[in-house]
Order: sequence, then structure tokens, then C-alpha cells
Amino acid sequence: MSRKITSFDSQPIMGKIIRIEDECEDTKNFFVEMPEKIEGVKAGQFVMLWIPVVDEYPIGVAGFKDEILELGIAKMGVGTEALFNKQIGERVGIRGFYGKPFKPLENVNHLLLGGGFGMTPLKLLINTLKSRNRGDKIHVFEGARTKNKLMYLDFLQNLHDKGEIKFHVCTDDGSWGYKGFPTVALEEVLQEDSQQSVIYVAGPERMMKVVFEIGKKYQNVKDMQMSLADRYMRCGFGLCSACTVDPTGWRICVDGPVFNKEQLEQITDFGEYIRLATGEKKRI
Amino acid sequence: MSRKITSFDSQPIMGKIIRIEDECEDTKNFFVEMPEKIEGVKAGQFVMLWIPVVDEYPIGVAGFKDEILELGIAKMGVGTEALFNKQIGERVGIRGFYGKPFKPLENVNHLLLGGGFGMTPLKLLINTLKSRNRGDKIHVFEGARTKNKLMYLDFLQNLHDKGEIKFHVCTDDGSWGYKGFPTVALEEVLQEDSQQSVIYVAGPERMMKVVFEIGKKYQNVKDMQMSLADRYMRCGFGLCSACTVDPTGWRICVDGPVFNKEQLEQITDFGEYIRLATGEKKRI
Amino acid sequence: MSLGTIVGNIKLRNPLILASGVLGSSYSVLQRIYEAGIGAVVTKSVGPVSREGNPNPSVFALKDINGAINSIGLANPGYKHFREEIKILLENNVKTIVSIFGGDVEEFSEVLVGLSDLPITAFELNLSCPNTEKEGMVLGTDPQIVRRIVENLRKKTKSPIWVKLTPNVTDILEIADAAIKGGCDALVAINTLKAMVIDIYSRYPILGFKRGGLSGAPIKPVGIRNIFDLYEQFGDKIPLVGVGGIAKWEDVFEYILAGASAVQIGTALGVAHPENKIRHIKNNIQKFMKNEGIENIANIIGGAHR
Amino acid sequence: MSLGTIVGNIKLRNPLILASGVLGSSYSVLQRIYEAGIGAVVTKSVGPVSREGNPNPSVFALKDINGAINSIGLANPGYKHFREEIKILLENNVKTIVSIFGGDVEEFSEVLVGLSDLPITAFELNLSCPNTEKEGMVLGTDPQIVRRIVENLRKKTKSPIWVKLTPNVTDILEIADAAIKGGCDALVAINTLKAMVIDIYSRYPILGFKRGGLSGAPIKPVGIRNIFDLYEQFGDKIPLVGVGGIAKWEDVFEYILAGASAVQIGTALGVAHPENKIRHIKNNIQKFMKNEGIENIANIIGGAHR
Ligand SMILES: Cc1cc2nc3c(=O)[nH]c(=O)nc-3n(C[C@H](O)[C@H](O)[C@H](O)COP(=O)(O)OP(=O)(O)OC[C@H]3O[C@@H](n4cnc5c(N)ncnc54)[C@H](O)[C@@H]3O)c2cc1C
Ligand SMILES: Cc1cc2nc3c(=O)[nH]c(=O)nc-3n(C[C@H](O)[C@H](O)[C@H](O)COP(=O)(O)OP(=O)(O)OC[C@H]3O[C@@H](n4cnc5c(N)ncnc54)[C@H](O)[C@@H]3O)c2cc1C
Ligand SMILES: Cc1cc2nc3c(=O)[nH]c(=O)nc-3n(C[C@H](O)[C@H](O)[C@H](O)COP(=O)(O)O)c2cc1C
Ligand SMILES: Cc1cc2nc3c(=O)[nH]c(=O)nc-3n(C[C@H](O)[C@H](O)[C@H](O)COP(=O)(O)O)c2cc1C
Ligand code: FES
Ligand code: FES
Repeated sequence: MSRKITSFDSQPIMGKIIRIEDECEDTKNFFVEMPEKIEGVKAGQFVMLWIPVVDEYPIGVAGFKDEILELGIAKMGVGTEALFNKQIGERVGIRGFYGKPFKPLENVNHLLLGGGFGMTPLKLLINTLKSRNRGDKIHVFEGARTKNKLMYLDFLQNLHDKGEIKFHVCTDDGSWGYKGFPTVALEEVLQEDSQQSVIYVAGPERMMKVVFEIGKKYQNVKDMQMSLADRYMRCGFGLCSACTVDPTGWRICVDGPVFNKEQLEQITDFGEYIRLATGEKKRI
Repeated sequence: MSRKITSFDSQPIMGKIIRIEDECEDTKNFFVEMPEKIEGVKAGQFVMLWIPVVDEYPIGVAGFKDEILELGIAKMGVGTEALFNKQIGERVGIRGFYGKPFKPLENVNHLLLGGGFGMTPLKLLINTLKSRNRGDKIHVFEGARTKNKLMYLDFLQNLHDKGEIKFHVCTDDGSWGYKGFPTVALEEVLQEDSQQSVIYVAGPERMMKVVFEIGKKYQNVKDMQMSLADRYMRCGFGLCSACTVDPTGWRICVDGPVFNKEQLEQITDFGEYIRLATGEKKRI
Repeated sequence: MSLGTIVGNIKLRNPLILASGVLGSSYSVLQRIYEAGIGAVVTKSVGPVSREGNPNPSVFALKDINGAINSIGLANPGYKHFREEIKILLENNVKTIVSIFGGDVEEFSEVLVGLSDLPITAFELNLSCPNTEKEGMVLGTDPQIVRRIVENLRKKTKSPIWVKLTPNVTDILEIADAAIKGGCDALVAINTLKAMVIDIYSRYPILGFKRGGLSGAPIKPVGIRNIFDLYEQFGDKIPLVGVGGIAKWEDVFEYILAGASAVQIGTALGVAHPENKIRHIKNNIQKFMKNEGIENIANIIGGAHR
Repeated sequence: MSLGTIVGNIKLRNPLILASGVLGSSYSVLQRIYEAGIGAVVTKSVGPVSREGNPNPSVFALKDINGAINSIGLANPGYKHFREEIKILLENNVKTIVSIFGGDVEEFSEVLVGLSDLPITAFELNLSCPNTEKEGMVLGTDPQIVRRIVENLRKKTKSPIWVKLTPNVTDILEIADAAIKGGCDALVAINTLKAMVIDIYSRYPILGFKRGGLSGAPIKPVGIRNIFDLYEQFGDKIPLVGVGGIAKWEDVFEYILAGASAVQIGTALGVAHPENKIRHIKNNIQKFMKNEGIENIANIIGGAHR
């Protein structure tokens, strides 16, 4: 039915689930068809996903084409489980697109590093970089506890085989790729290739903090952009301040979720503290 | 001060009176400077003029250039008197532009006939026709009780002298122009010139009704457009229905004030009844 | 599939009703709107005697919020005059709900009795206008007065009696309860919100009456809330008519799901082409019902309560 | 010419105050907004114990009317935790008004006493949140409870006490009177309007709490009306702080002319660059005062009453 979306950054509009794929353990890809033309999204941005009666929460956008939104969702608790219980044809509410995206530079090596559902914005970022088609090198580093936890394995391996990216994969238990952390391969690349690089990271914040410290050691790291997506959110557009970080008072939802190196330096909470739904600070 | 008018058809915006001219007996021209760029007006449209604390009422637009609104106002009662008491530099509220304008046809003689403050939209219509510069003949017929009641006498005489219009002026008492009614000259023109003509009228409704009946007798009258501006209004934009006419239920403020011949035929109230502020019908 | 709905024992060809005071001061405009396809029309509120209403400005738009404010204050020709216009409407088979007001039981009664020989679709008691000194909201915020008026009028007409409620109260349920106990046949909510606009250049309130009532899109979430609350409490006892801020076809369903059996549209019809708006809303209601497999409006009334 | 204003005995560098609950849950964001040039900040309301608030969705925008709806329901870390953040603010010379709430006199008292050793600019009593079962509006609609709470707290702190009123009452003047008699130092009006939004596709209320409070531009005419009414009645007795729907610099003057000594801004600061918005509003306030020859805010407070 014709339904003109004048404003998508308002009350949730209902999209229809038209495809569900098993991605990896406890993780599925949901394809949601939006009822009408909405404006494009940039890698790193997110939507607020409403599961009626259950919950609403932020989810990064993995893809958006022909008004079909691709979301990669890891089962965490009640809200994500409720989504997993949805059938094709059922509707969920979406509002967005929120947040500051990754801002890929030009004429650099692009080093994308992720883990868990952090891979979702990176998938969109890879597609963005590919479509720019500038011949910049793209390295993707993914790590997980075990093989079944690796997201987008086929997608990434396939790109690697076609030579479009270099895919460096690892697991804690050695069940796939090399055994160890993705930072190992990252450092190798940084050491071998003196070309200026930008590191883009999305994943657990402790891991990001480690990458951040490593990145700072290398002269050829021109910038680091990290998505602080492990934060409690309510409004998603900068009103409620549930998502602020100290001491800058930046809101993850509009001033982030992607911050650059210079900004990350100023966020003392980074990798250290989050805020709960109550507003209390908690050590990560 | 910079003040962006996003919407002028909303609460009154305050314009400043920058010039006041005596026009004729009990009639003045007010030039009101609007605070910022607003969209153009068409002849026959009107504004709602707010005199703080006193009243708000509809006033036709006589001119609008460089954000300066020209209004020609006849003193009638408390509201118009309050305006007459205003000084240069004082502010009045304006909202608009409301109503359907005159829609001059092409390749016809334009016969404009007016009386009293009905002359104000006709002034703008003359300027519109002149600026179209199509070489169509423009006749203007004005009548009043006496010379001092003739509006825009200099303006019209001047255009006449320059050959831009044919000005036919008359008074009831013969103090200026010929003695009698403007319909006399109108009929003369209609009889002498077989070219297709459009008659545009604004003035007291009884007079318009007379012109309407005359106009119907002539084959060469292609259309008649008359402004039913003797009606009580509140909202000016079609909400309150204070200004409706029977039996069509048309609102003078949005479906009019200018109606064409075909429409006028359907309005049985035309020249017969108005509605008071209470909603009661009253014989004109 | 049918767009029809029923409010008490009144069948409507569709759930859209013209709200009182908007496009309602003459038989001709009411007929025009009815012929444009609306389910029923409510007249401008009519009282015992003719009255000019408050000084102008008495109504203007608030475009940035898609609303309007008015302080018309029950301008009307008095029921004796308006009776003639009502007769024309009824003769032309226009489903006509007559909104009436008075300053006390006696005045209300005079108006109702003066019209009750006519086959009026329903009377709507305006106990909610915020723009007068002694009528409307002044009465409608006191449950005892509301009950007394409704009780009194109930005996004097065969036409259904609807009571229009104000949202400007601490507890609308208490007022609704009084109206129900008084014996009314439907509740209509909401009338305008108490409001005001000041011009900062002249430093005066803009409305001639200073204070006014806010209508249009800004009050829709308030209207929905009121209907939802009323349905939760009284849904099995009395039909509800939702009004306030309906501007899009979606809004109609929002009210119905909240608990309304029908809706009224006011401010949104104050446009150049109300006919087009009505057609557009009706078409989309139909499409939506088809797409969602809704056979009948009745099937989804109060559907958001579960 | 000065942008300064005074509320009771509190001097503010300009009349703009951040409203409670918006950009107010951490010291860092409050400091950020203060440093952007606002006159003072009000913290998110804090109560006796930590609390998660209502389930999500708990807040979203309503773009077509330039507003928002929320049902956050007083999520807060409890005063003991928040005390540490307040201390940082005060150490950094941020004019900090602390909004507090409780379910009864005792809870209110516990929070106030637990913070009253700090040099807090003022306490704002939230007697107006519509999104909880036993706090906020539930208390703030009863004049006796309001009076009792204010009276009790008045004795326990040297900081000024402001009372934030709800517009969701039949008669705000009665509640205001109770607060004044209880001994408060300023009245703040208004909190959000009771509201609701239903999704017509899923047929559920969207907010996790179902019901919520409407804020932003749509409620400005309601806020202006309340301040105007309060000033008319109590203008010589108590300073007023206007809040509700301020989105443009013009709105600030509208509230001041209605009778407010200062204003609070909430929803309109929920944007990408609140700093720019604050700067823009302040610049235009200055320009307007210059153009209109206004020396002092105090000269025009209540200027629309004449
Ligand atoms: C910017 C951003 C992007 C995200 N992108 C993705 C994504 O692409 N894929 C994905 O699977 N997950 C993503 N998440 C995380 C996702 O929001 C949570 O996994 C989800 O909210 C869990 O909800 P739940 O009800 O299942 O779990 P719960 O049992 O409610 O909570 C489990 C954990 O989820 C987190 N969480 C719960 N509610 C919220 C909330 N309102 N806001 C933020 N975090 C919350 C908390 O850390 C909580 O401890 C993203 C989060 C953010 C902030
Ligand atoms: C579309 C339109 C265009 C008009 N253009 C002009 C114009 O260009 N110049 C001009 O001098 N006058 C114009 N008028 C007439 C003008 O509105 C009235 O003269 C004015 O309202 C008188 O107000 P008052 O308070 O001085 O008189 P009052 O003493 O209040 O009333 C005198 C008469 O003015 C008319 N009137 C009063 N209030 C209104 C109202 N709200 N709406 C309509 N009529 C009212 C009534 O006929 C009334 O009997 C126009 C009217 C309309 C409807
Ligand atoms: C100009 C205007 C006049 C109104 N007059 C009346 C009236 O006479 N009687 C009444 O009960 N309601 C009156 N109302 C209120 C409407 O009927 C309706 O309850 C309110 O405007 C909310 O609906 P809306 O948002 O669709 O306009 C009036 C509203 C407007 C805007
Ligand atoms: C997201 C949000 C949270 C709010 N939380 C509180 C609160 O905790 N305490 C309070 O007194 N008011 C709270 N309010 C109400 C605001 O302080 C303010 O009174 C209301 O929003 C009207 O102002 P505005 O239109 O400028 O937003 C909240 C408002 C919003 C939008
Ligand atoms: S989630 Fe509300 S400000 Fe970020
Ligand atoms: S003046 Fe209100 S409808 Fe014409």
C-alpha cells in the first residue's frame, strides 16, 4: 500500500520480514522490507528496532538496497529472542537512520577489524568501499571464540577468493583460521605494508580498546574509527542522554556511535565504563 | 532582524507601517513592510489584518513589491478606525495570502468595474494586466457617490492619459466624470466593441448583482469574475465556515472571494443575503 | 468488506464524522461535506439565543505544528433560526448530529426541546468548549452538573444523546462516569486543549479573547490517550467517538484501535479541498482494510487493548 | 543591556535553563550543555533508589508536529550514586538545579536531605511526571499532598525549592496555590501532557509503558496558557519558570511576556548540535532586545498582561 514516509526519524514505521537466514550460532540475518522509499544509509549507522510489546533496541545496518534492510542479529536476551521467534511476513518497527557513520578516507589501506555483531556495520562498510572502487587495499580481520561464532564467513571468504579483500580470520580455539586474536594479523599487516592505513573497528569495547592501544604505536595508522555500540540506548536521536560517555558528554547515538582517534583519546569511559539503564556507571 | 517566514498562512506576522497616504475621503493607503521574504500575491487575494487588542479583518491586497504590502482601507467602524489612528513605525499583524484570485483570460478586452474599497484588488489587477503587456484593451469603470469618494483617481487618470487604460469615471452627484452609474459606460463599451470581453468586478454586492444581470445580456461577455468581499470572515482559510454562501456551501475565503460567471449563477445568496457574525442570514 | 460502523443505534456509512464548529455554520456547507462522502456531520454548537462570539482574531493556524487555535466562543444564530437550516439538512437526508449548548440545565433543555420534534440523528451536548465564561467546559468539568444536565435532557428527546468531553480535567473518567450515569448514548472526546499564543512584537495575546483552544495534529496523542483510557474503563458500557487531530487516514485507525466506534474530523478539513481529503482518507481506509483483512470496523474497535 | 535574569534569589546569566530529563542523566552531558552557554541545568529527576524506568520503546519523536513522546518513567541511579555526579558539577561551577522525586513525603525528604549538604542552586520537585504509578503526577494533582510535601521539605534545606507542575489538571491554580502556601520559591510549568501513540499495523501502543507524555512544539500553546494564568493569579507572589515546547528564540519571549522569569528547554535540545541551537537562540535574544530597546529581561516579564 502506498504510504509516504515523510519522516523516518519519528515513530517506528512497520517493515515486513521477508527473509530470515541462519548466519552462525545464535545469529541470524533478517531482511526487512520497508513500506516505501526512504533515504539511504551509511555504514556505521543504526536503526531502533521495535518488537511490539517486547522491546526496542539499537541494531546496526548491514545492508540496505531496494528498500530492503539487512540486519544481522545475535541472540542476547528477551528482545533479540523475540525477534528470533518472528516468522516471515511478520512486522517489526524501524526508526532511523541514526548516528554518525564511518568516514572512510581515500588513498589508504582500509583495515576493518570486528567481532560478534560488530561485523554488521563492517559488512556495509566493505560494500561501500568496494563500490567506491578506488583500488585501495581492504583487509578484514575477524575473530571469534570458535568457528560457529564467526559472522559472514562465507561472504568474506568469497570476497577473499575473488581477490576483492584480504580476509584474516582467527578463533580462540583454533577451530577456524589461525588460533589467536585478530590483532596478530593486524599488526603483521601494519608492519609489512608501510602505506598509510585507517583502522575501522566494531566489536566488544575491551577488544576495541586493545586495538586502539596497538594502533597508536604505528606511524602508518592515519586514523582509527571505532563504533561504541555496546551502550544502552533509549531514544537513539540525542534526547534522553542515556548513552553519554564521560567526560565529554558525547551521546553515542548522535555524536557517535563511530568516533575517530582524536575523539576516542578524549573518552575516558572508552573500554572502562558503561552506563546502565538506570544511569549508573558500571565497569566494563 | 532576520526572521524566516516559513509559513505566512499561520499566526499573524508583524509588519511595520512605513507610509500612510490619504487616498480619498475616509480612505487611506497603508504601506506595510513585511519582515522577510514571502511568496507573491495575485490580484483578488486578501490578507487578514490584525490590529492588536482591537480586531482582525480581511483586506484585499492593492500591491506587493519588495516585501511592501499596499493596502487601501476605507474607514468603516472600530477596526478600521484603529488602523487610521496608527502612526508610521507601528506594527500590525498580517496573515495570508488567502483566497482565489482573479484569473484574467487572454486575447480579450478586460473590463474592470469597481466601487469603494473594491478598487483595491482592481488596482493590483490593472498592474498585473499591464505587466503581462499583451496589448489587450483595459477599461476601468469607477463610480462613487461623489468626487471625494473616488479611489485611485490620480493613479487611474494618469494611466488613462498615458493611454495604458481607458478610464470611465462617474459620480452619483456629477461632481466628477459623468453623472450616473458605471454600468452606463460599461454597456456602451460592450455595445461598441464586439471583441470578446471579461468583466472583473469588486464592490458592493447589490451593484455587482446589477452588473451581473447586465453582463449576461451580452454575447461578447466571455466571463464575469466578481469578488464577493462583503462577507464576514473569521479564519480566512476555510476552517470556520463563517463566510459560506448558499446553496453551494462555498466559502468566500478559499473557494472565493473571486467567483466566475458559472459559479455566480449557482450562488442564490449572491446580491441577496449575507451571514452575520452569529451565522444568521440577513437580506442585503 | 464494509466501511460502515454503528454508534449505539446509529448506523453510519463510514466512521468519519465532521466535528462541530468546523465547516458547520450553515446548512449548505454541512450538506456539501456530507455529499463529499462523510458518514455524518455535526453542526456548529447552537444555543438558546443568537450570539456573536468572541472578538477577532478568533481563529488562526499554527502551521509549524500542523494545528490551529480558536476562541470563537460559540457564535451561533440561536436554535430558532438554526432550526430552519437543520430542517433542510434532514429533508435532504443528511445524517445530522446537532451540537447544542447552554449555560445551565434550563438553557440546554430549551434548545433541545425546541428541536426535538425534528428527526435529528443525535444531539451532541457541548460540555467542553473552553472559550466561554459560563457554558461548555465550565459545566463539563463538574461531574455533578454533567450528570444533572444529561439526566434532565435524556427524558426530553427520543434522539440519542452524545456528550462531548473536555480533556482539560484531572480525571476524564470521572466526568465520563457522570455522563453515563446520566444516561447518555455515546461519549465524544476530545474538545480543544486550553491554550494561548502571544505575539512578541506587540506583546499582546493574539486572540481577541486572549485564551483559546488548541486543535489539529498536535492534540492527536492526547485524544488517543483519552479514548484509550475511556475504552479501558467503559468500553463495554458505551460507544466512544474519537476526535482530536485526525489529519491522515492512519489516524482514523489509531482512534478505532484505541476504542472509538467512529471519529470526528475538524481542523484537517479546513483546507481548500475538503472533498479531496475525505475521498483520500476513505480510499485509504478501504485499501488498508483490504490489505489487513479487516472485514468490518466493528472487528477492530478497541483492538489495541490486549 | 543584559541577558541576565533572576528567579527568586537565583541569578542566571541568561533565561535559558535545560529542562529535566533531557540531556540530564550524567554530569558530563549536563556540563557540556552548561558550557554551551545555557543559564542553568536541571538534572534528570533523581529518587531514593536506583530504577530502570519503563520498558522500551520509551521515547521517540513525532516529527509531523515537531514533538516527542516519552514514558521513561523516572529511570535514575538513586540519589546516593547521583550525588557524586552532582558534586562534580558543583565543583565545576555549573549552576545545577536538582530535580527530585519520591513516592511520598518520606521518600522526598530522604532524597532532599541526602543532598542538602551540597551547595545546590535549587531543588526542583517533580510533582508532575505522568509516567509512573505512584510518583510525580499522581501526587501533583492533589493540592493537599502538594502542600504537605513542600511544607515538609521547605524546613530541610537552605536551597530554594521549585515545584514543577503538571498541566493535566482541571485547575492548575489550585495546585499552584498549595505549593505557594507550602513555601516554595518558584513554580515551574509545564511537564508533559498525558498522551499515547498506537501503531495501526501491529495494533499495539508503541510505548513499552503504553501511555506517555507529549513534549515539544505541540505543547507550547498549552504551556503559554498555563504560565499566563499563573502569572495573572500569582504574578506578584512567586516567580515562574516557563517550560513546554520552546523550539525557537521567539518562544522564549512568548513565555517571558506570559509571565515567566526564566524558561526551560527540553525536547528542542535533543538534536545533533545542541550547542548551535543554544548559541542561535541566545544570539537572537540579544538582537531582539537590542532592536526592541529592551534593557533587561525583568522589564518585560508578564508584559502581555495589560
Ligand atoms: C549502536 C548499536 C548498534 C548495535 N548493532 C547491533 C547489531 O547489528 N546486531 C546485534 O545483534 N546487536 C547490535 N547491538 C546490540 C543490541 O542492541 C543488543 O544486543 C540488544 O539490545 C539486546 O537486547 P535483548 O533484549 O535481547 O537483551 P537484554 O537481555 O535486554 O540485554 C542484553 C544486553 O543487551 C544490551 N542492551 C539491552 N537493551 C539495550 C538497549 N536499549 N540499548 C543498547 N543495548 C541494550 C545490554 O548490553 C544488555 O546487557 C547494537 C547496539 C548498539 C548500541
Ligand atoms: C475578502 C475581503 C476583502 C476586503 N478588502 C477590503 C479592502 O481592501 N479595503 C477595505 O477597506 N475593506 C476591505 N474589506 C472590508 C473590511 O474587512 C471591513 O471594512 C472591515 O472589516 C471593517 O471593520 P471595522 O471594525 O472597521 O468595522 P465594524 O464596525 O466592525 O463593521 C463594519 C462592517 O464591516 C464588515 N466587517 C466587520 N468585521 C468583518 C470581518 N471580520 N470580516 C468581514 N467583514 C467585516 C461588516 O460588513 C460590518 O458590517 C474586505 C472584506 C473582505 C471580506
Ligand atoms: C474553529 C473551530 C471551532 C470549533 N467549534 C466548536 C463548537 O462549536 N462546538 C464543539 O463542540 N467543538 C468545537 N470545536 C472543537 C472541534 O469540534 C474538535 O473537538 C476539536 O477541534 C478537535 O478536533 P480536530 O483536531 O480534528 O479539530 C471547534 C474547533 C475549531 C477548530
Ligand atoms: C525524554 C524526556 C524525559 C523527561 N524526563 C523528565 C524528568 O525526569 N523529570 C521532569 O521533571 N521532567 C521530565 N521531562 C519533562 C521536561 O522536563 C519538560 O517539562 C517537558 O518535556 C516540556 O518541555 P519541552 O517541550 O521543552 O520538552 C522529560 C521530557 C522528555 C522529553
Ligand atoms: S539514546 Fe537517547 S541520547 Fe542517545
Ligand atoms: S472565514 Fe472561516 S471559512 Fe471563511
